[in-house]
Amino acid sequence: MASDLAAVNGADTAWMLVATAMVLFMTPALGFFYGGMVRSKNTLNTLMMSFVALGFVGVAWALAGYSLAFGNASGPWVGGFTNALLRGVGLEAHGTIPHVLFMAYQATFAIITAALISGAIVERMRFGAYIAFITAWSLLVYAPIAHWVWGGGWLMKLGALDFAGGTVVHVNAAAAAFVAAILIGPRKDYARQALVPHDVPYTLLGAGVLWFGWFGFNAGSALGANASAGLAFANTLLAPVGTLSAWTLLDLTRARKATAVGAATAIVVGLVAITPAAGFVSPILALVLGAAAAFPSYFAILYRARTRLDDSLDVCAAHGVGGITGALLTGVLAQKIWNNAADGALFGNIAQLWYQLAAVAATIVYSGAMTWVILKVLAAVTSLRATHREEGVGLDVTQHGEEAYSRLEGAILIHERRRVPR
Amino acid sequence: MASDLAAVNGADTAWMLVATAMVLFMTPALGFFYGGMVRSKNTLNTLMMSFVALGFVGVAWALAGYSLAFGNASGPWVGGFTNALLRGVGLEAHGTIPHVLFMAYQATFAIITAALISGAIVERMRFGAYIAFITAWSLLVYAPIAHWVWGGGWLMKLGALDFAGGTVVHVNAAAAAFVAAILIGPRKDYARQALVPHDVPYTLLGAGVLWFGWFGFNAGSALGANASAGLAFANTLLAPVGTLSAWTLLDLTRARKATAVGAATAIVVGLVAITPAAGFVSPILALVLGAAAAFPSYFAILYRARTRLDDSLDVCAAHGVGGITGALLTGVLAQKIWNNAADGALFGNIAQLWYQLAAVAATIVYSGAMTWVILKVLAAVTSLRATHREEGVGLDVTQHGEEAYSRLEGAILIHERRRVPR
Amino acid sequence: MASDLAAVNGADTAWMLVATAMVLFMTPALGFFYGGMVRSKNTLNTLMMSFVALGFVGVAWALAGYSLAFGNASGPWVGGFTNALLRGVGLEAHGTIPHVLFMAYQATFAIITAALISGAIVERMRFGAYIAFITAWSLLVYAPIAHWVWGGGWLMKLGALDFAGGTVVHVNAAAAAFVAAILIGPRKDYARQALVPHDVPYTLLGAGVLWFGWFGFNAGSALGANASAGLAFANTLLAPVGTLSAWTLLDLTRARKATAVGAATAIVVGLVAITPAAGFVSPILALVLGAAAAFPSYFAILYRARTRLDDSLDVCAAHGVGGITGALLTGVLAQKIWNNAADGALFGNIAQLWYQLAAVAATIVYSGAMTWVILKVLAAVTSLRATHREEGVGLDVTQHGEEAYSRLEGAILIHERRRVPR
Amino acid sequence: MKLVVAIVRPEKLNDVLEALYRADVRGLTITRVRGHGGEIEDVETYRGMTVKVELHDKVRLEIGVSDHFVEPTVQAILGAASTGDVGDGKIFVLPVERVYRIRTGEQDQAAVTPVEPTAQPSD
Amino acid sequence: MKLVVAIVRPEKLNDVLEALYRADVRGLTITRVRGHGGEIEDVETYRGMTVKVELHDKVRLEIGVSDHFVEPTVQAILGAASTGDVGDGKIFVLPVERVYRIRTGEQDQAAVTPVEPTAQPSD
Amino acid sequence: MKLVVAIVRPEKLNDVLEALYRADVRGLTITRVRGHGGEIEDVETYRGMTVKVELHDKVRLEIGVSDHFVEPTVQAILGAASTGDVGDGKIFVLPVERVYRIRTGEQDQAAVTPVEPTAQPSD
Ligand SMILES: Nc1ncnc2c1ncn2[C@@H]1O[C@H](COP(=O)(O)OP(=O)(O)O)[C@@H](O)[C@H]1O
Ligand SMILES: Nc1ncnc2c1ncn2[C@@H]1O[C@H](COP(=O)(O)OP(=O)(O)O)[C@@H](O)[C@H]1O
Ligand SMILES: Nc1ncnc2c1ncn2[C@@H]1O[C@H](COP(=O)(O)OP(=O)(O)O)[C@@H](O)[C@H]1O
Repeated sequence: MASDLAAVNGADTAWMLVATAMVLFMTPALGFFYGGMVRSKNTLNTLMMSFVALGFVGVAWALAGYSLAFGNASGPWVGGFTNALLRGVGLEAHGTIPHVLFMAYQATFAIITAALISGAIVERMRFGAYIAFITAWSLLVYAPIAHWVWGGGWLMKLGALDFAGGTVVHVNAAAAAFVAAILIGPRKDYARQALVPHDVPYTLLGAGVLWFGWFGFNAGSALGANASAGLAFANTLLAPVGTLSAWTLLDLTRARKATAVGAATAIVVGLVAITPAAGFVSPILALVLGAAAAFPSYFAILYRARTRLDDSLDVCAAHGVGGITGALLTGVLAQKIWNNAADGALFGNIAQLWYQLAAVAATIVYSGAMTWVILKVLAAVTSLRATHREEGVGLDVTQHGEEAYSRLEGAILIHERRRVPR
Repeated sequence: MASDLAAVNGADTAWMLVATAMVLFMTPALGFFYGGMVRSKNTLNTLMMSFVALGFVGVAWALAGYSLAFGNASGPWVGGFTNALLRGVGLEAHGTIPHVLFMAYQATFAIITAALISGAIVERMRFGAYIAFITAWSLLVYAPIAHWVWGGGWLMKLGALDFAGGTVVHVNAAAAAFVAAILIGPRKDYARQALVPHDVPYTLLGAGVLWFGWFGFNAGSALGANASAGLAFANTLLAPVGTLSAWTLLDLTRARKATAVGAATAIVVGLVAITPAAGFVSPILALVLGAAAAFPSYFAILYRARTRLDDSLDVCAAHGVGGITGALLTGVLAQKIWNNAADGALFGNIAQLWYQLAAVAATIVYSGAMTWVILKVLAAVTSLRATHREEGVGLDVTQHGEEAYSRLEGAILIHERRRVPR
Repeated sequence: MASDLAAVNGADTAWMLVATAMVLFMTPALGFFYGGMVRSKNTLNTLMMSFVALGFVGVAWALAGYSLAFGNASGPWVGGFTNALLRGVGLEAHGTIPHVLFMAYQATFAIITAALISGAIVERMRFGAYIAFITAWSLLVYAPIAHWVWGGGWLMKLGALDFAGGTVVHVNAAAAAFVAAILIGPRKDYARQALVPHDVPYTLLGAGVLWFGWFGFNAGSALGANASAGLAFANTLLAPVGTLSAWTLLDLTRARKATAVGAATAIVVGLVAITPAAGFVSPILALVLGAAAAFPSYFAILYRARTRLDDSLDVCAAHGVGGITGALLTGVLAQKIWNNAADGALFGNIAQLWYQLAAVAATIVYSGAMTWVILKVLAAVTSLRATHREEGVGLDVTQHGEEAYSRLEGAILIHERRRVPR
Repeated sequence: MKLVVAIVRPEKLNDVLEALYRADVRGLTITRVRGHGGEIEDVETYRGMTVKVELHDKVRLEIGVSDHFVEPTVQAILGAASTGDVGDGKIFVLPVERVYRIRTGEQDQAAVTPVEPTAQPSD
Repeated sequence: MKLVVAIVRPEKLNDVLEALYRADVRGLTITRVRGHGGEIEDVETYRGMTVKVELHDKVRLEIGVSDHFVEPTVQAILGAASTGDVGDGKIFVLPVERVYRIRTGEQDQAAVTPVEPTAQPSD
Repeated sequence: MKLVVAIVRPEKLNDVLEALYRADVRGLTITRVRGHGGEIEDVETYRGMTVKVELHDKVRLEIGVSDHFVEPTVQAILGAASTGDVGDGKIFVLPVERVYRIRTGEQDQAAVTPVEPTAQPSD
């Protein structure tokens, strides 16, 4: 089984072990980022929408997802079942790291991408239906798109640049979020009551951990401890630095208040925008890219709140608009002297912008359409939404049988038949 | 002092630096995992039970614990005092990493093992007595057992497999927890009132960080950035993935509610179960092992709640039952082609199962008995429990002179003699 | 651009990638450490004082700060503008890691140092003025002092030992905090009401994450995955272990209550104290140094509370006194056999103590004076403080237009002109 | 002078506040409370422990009004807070002997008359 | 109609609720409060600052009952909430002029009579 | 017996408690509440959503006193809680029919007389 272990590089393995743990850490972080922004009666439900992805999407990945994305029998559209049940995924080198580690690294991406969608449909979806949805989605949407870009599929061959998943992860999740928000419909109180974040510190905590983990996401996508990882790392620091500053200045200009929810959002938008570009642009242009990316997402959020689209936690504005901005700016700002791969439009290679656009468009169309199909099929066999009463009481009690913050009054212990051993 | 630095491998050192930090991070995480499950009046006390282990167990480790576990004068039962006060622990290579780093890595294990016990005795133990208890315990129980399995002692020679401490850490802590819960007795409101978790998000936060840290715990136990670490890593991802899914399905089957406390518990149970097996089984069997481990712990928790054993946060059911399940399944599912060490019963080596059973049994007997002795001696010189009044008021105010969440009403500043410098 | 990539060492790069992420993680952690200690109406403001440093200080660092600290044109006082706008900071090796990574690593230090100051001025400073202050401060104070010690400046040449920034970071921030607390003045309720921490678990969470990140801070300062990093790591574990134990015993001796805020503080004090010494002293002396460092800071906090100096979260007592203690003890306890650099006074080299003193004194004088100048200039163009009404209402609402914890009552949605697309 | 104490559903609070505003009631105080009535009880489970939650979140309004204002106030609340399902809550009208406005020390009627920019409190 | 307001220890709440249940009292509203009485004061210390905490956690029950129910209600609380130590709390009985059930608009007696599946409110 | 209910600013609570202490009022219960009166409204923004916060944090004190204590209690509060700005709050004095001390079952006057180490409840 362990044939060519020789090719496993210790330093690359050391970095990728950590990077994988960091990306895994992002999914609980996402739960807190989202969980702080809902009402307290839906805290656990929102957290669980992230946590449960760690379970079911993980299982789906091991059983078939990895193979569909990265399996050997690689046509342009989807991998085969060669590696289903992790057959053939052993200790041998994949690149310069053990194959099992590569599989684990990619698993963490599949998990968080599915969890990202939940932001659009919090506070109202039935939890059982949600589990079924994201599990199916990870197999039918995420795995093929990952194959297109990273598994040897058609976008890879076309030459679209996506360093760490701006399109595969963020644009993809946002397109699904858009469709899901429409099909599932707005919360019953949406646009009628003030739906205010119940715990902003949680959102900041989530943003802090997400930034930490995102270094694994972006710099880890170099798949080794090399100069490319160093570049991706520095850019993952500098882009959100730029976004956060620009966003704060926008906030101060508009209302003389630098909001904390805005700061948390800015960090995420900056991280999303640099994701496709991380190893392709120079550090100073990463700073510029980050600052520039603040504008479209900032105004997209303001605009969305006035529409009837209850994309509750603005997955479209943050990950969709942010991801598209990043993908296109990658096609503009990329520099061959930094990435050994391709120049962007600004450096004479206008074609690159078209490849980027193609990747974005294909992802939006496929993800949107397939999400629609999956949800329609699910809706035919079960109900997607909690009832109005359940929504009123809160999903924590109705879906999970728990309260997030108990202060103990009036909870009466029910004695079940008690045996008297010890 | 720095004799054979040449043998220090950079990549292995890079990984072990991080792995050590990750394991250290688990102890605060444990505090949050536990702290969310108690009533708000005991929040700080529960957190401090973990944090204080970082102090006193750490000191004990440097003074003598490390030497007792890993000291050179290695008989079958306990290390000597060769390395007491860290004498002889320098920059030279231990394996392929600096000896001081190896010592630090092992210190983090000693700390968290002691802190694990606290889950059985929260909300009622005097804090001073607790400090004395875990400090003594780390020297008299943890260090010898670590020696048996990892320091060259009799279990190592017997051939028991324990990759990262399923027996040394988890079964050991659970046996101590069982004895401590009995000797200290149930909380005064146990089985009379509903003792409900006061902040479930903290418990989920703790579980998230524990998972992150556990990669250092398990994959770090390879002591290098090699294929074995990669395998242990992937298994530490896949096993809890399986447990979490199985547990959620059990929850949904039983009461149609997927509980968040259950999900947090499942993650920990899965991590415990894979701990002894991490570097020994194949990834797909790790997934199976994780899913299988959900069952005994799930029902052990249901059962325990109906007994008079106030193992308040179910250390026995999660770490004891989970640890035993993991240790035995290691003896069943291990595969030489993955670990170069030994096959399990499923692959023809039935003897392995007996070695595993011997390790578990020896640990339970020794740990249980010594814990009993330590607590009895302590009880002879001081009182172990807070008074009923203190328990009623809460241990935060009575043991720590603080409240976790102050909203400021009616707190009057006491002016002490004020000098008027600055 | 990528000339001598050959000199980039994979293992060192792997470690420094992680170390940089860990240090970045410290700034959100600091926000929680501080945020838990203020009143709930100022939670977001306190958190944002840390988070906003990630934005503006980051930008300043990229534009000019890095160049002023580490730029090539190195006189004794300040670097030049050679590397302004990150010109010349590429993928080539700086030491054994990519230059961009070195720049990113140093950026995280600049960010957290500025954020540290905020502890002295929470709950009353105008947020806009705060942003201007720390941005200017990072360029005019931090960058030059970093140059003195690490960029080839006069303290480096003098031979002062500061492994990871005890003087550059902690003494520096504390001197600025002292001046800022005086110029901005005490909170209106200071010494008149009980100003009690509103969420102690946040403070413990912050302390836990700070410890985790500090391994990157100290062991990362070895700039490679080598024996020196291993030593710094072990010492960063053992010193706070000592401080935490000593502090707890002091607490128990004084009032029979081991406070949780005290424990969190002790961890930080221990980490501060070992920072300058981390790679220079033996592990057992690190434990001693940590325990010894508890005393001056412990009593400094008790003393400060009785003065009129509203250094609200005790930056001076923790980082100033702790940093000075550490710097001086480095000059006493350093051992050439451990560090290959210099012995301390205890090992015969009394001169070292004088170098240490010089570094501390120069830092305090320069930082204090320049902070005074910056704040006076700012005060001339804008007001530094929130009004009394704003302070009464809380800075969250008045500076950020948000509440940290909303429970939703009486928040009325304002409908802005609604368009009816989607 | 009367004190109108109303227990309503939290999700109805916004409607009630608006109705009161339209009825020219300006001063009021609210408290988060938990109530028990004829509502269905929720069952929660924490690990092995099953718990019956008998209390539901409600909001309590406390409104000091002069006698002729009682009826409009009560009607406003009844109109806005009712859903028709069990658990809508109750209104209690309590007698009050005296009222003071702390800012001015004014008593009774004057104390609950809203401040007008330049108005003098009318009886 | 009366309003019975009781301040009790939080740890006694469960017992009180049970006693009220047995006394056939179904409707009530509770609030978390903090009280000051003859209890010992706790001292807390946060860094250098020493603080005297004068207020202790209590729970306030508010129960609207018809006149002949006042006595059983008070007795139930007295029986269940008392420990004999300082700090057990107080009961106040306040007069009520009118009561409404928001769901139906019913008034007075009818408003506090628990809903029976098919029963019509008596009296 | 009367029940004095006062709504005050949270930042004035300490002063009020001290004033009450000096006026020999020992027993009281406080609740965190939110109030609406003539105060300026804050505007908050969360992402694209603008929100008007009409309710301000206040503290509600509830003090059971015998009749001749009403005046000193009210005066103590008026003196300590007033700032002169809109939003200082209100005091309501409600009639009470009966009071019980839960610990002893004592009634009325005796029930609100503070415990003295060895004193017997007078009156
Ligand atoms: N007798 C009572 N005294 C005080 N509060 C009551 C009383 N009865 C009901 N409530 C409050 O009103 C809420 C709804 O009452 P409930 O009887 O369930 O509804 P309905 O009035 O629709 O029958 C309860 O949760 C409780 O807070
Ligand atoms: N006069 C009062 N008015 C309102 N609440 C009171 C009064 N006296 C006591 N309380 C409440 O009752 C609680 C216990 O009262 P206390 O006088 O300490 O006990 P006891 O009644 O056993 O002497 C206090 O914490 C407070 O909440
Ligand atoms: N009629 C009322 N009934 C109950 N509470 C009131 C009433 N009027 C005012 N309050 C309370 O008093 C607080 C301050 O009242 P407001 O009218 O703004 O101030 P002022 O009394 O200084 O004019 C409010 O926030 C509210 O809590």
